[in-house]
Amino acid sequence: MDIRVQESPFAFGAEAEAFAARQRGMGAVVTFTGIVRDLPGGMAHMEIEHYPGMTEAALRKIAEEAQARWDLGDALIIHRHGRLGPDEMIMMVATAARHRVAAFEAAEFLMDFLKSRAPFWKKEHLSEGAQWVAAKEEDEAALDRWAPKEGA
Amino acid sequence: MDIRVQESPFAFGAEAEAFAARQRGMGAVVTFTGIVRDLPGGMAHMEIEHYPGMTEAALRKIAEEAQARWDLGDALIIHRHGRLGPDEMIMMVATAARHRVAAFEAAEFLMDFLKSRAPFWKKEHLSEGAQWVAAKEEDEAALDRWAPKEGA
Amino acid sequence: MMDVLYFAWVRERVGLPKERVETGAATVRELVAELKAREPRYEAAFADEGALRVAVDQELTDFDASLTGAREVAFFPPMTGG
Amino acid sequence: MMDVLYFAWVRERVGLPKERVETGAATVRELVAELKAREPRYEAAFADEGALRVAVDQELTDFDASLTGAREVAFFPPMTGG
Repeated sequence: MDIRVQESPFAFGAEAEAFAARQRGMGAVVTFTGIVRDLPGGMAHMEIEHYPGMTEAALRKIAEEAQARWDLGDALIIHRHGRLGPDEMIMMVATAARHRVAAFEAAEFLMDFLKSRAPFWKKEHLSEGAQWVAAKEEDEAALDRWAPKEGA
Repeated sequence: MDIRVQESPFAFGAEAEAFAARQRGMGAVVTFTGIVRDLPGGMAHMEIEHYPGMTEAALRKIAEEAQARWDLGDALIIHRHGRLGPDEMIMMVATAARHRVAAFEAAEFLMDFLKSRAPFWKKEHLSEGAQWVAAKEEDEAALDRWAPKEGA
Repeated sequence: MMDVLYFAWVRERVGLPKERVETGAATVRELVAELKAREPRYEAAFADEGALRVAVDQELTDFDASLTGAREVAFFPPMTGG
Repeated sequence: MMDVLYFAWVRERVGLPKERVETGAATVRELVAELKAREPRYEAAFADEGALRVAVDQELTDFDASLTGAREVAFFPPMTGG
């Protein structure tokens, strides 16, 4: 398991390649990358605040839960904080599993929990001013998909 | 849209990086990579046969449908044929969308259709002999998820 | 006259990847019946229709499909890409 | 004595990221009541409890949570990572 919270950019391609290359016996690797979207009205930059200490612990807990739930080969989370420009990469996750469904589900699980349960806050600096990004109801609702079910 | 069917290896990391870098205004990139799994009993190598001409057309059609359905920024499919060793990469897909759910769904859609509707056949050469990989019922069933629904 | 292609274990059972076939078959099923009547290796390849898939002019279709105007018919097992 | 941390717009409204607070509050909700009684900026930050999340010793919890033995309490809006 590889969890990194950092201000500096990361090399998505090299990270993805290295992650895939160090797997053994895994048939499927999924990556997700979150990118600063240039918004209508013009995004000057995005600022990401986080809670040092808690952030790493929260990400580790989320990754451990995914690993237990899908018997993953491995999981990687890299998340940046600080100031990011349009089209810069904010974060990535990668998952490896024997089969594709597990790799996809685990990556979606990581993203859903990371969105609403890891202590990051985004502030968009637009041409007409700055605003904190509001949490979306659909992001909170997405967690329901992973709630324990009967017999599960 | 970038569709490639080739015998030679591809550089997963470089392809993923280049795909993400050429997006504009997209907030989410998902990649999937399929890898030759070393099987119990020992996989000597895997042989992938395909139907030249039809393969490219089928992949293009699948990618076009995904692009229309999720309003993707872009989609990439690379699929190898010929002889591959254990832990070699068989194929990759990449999708880019404004939001994460669309990028994930489109990548899963590409994989589900590619598995059962693109003319590739895998033969596993194990230590005790060779066998054609049988199609799985669950792979055929996975397509139901994408069937048109009322009101959709 | 049309090209008939075989892939994967269908190709192995028939013993060749492609052949040119003189046929007046109106549907895929009629073509299969003609082929099966030829030689045991075709019998072996086409024994279980449910285990086969067919493409006419590189489009997936079924055994009821018409062959009118068709230039290329391909037989193969269910696909296993990805 | 405990450290109280504020993030995102809660930090901006309170006007500082962290402070050391002398308190006998038994629960998070009691601590919030004490802070709100101090100054209008705390009133502004804590006006809508439903818009806030809280962590005690870096674990997400709720406003009923006990503060017995707690060393660090953090207040922030719903998270928006990813």
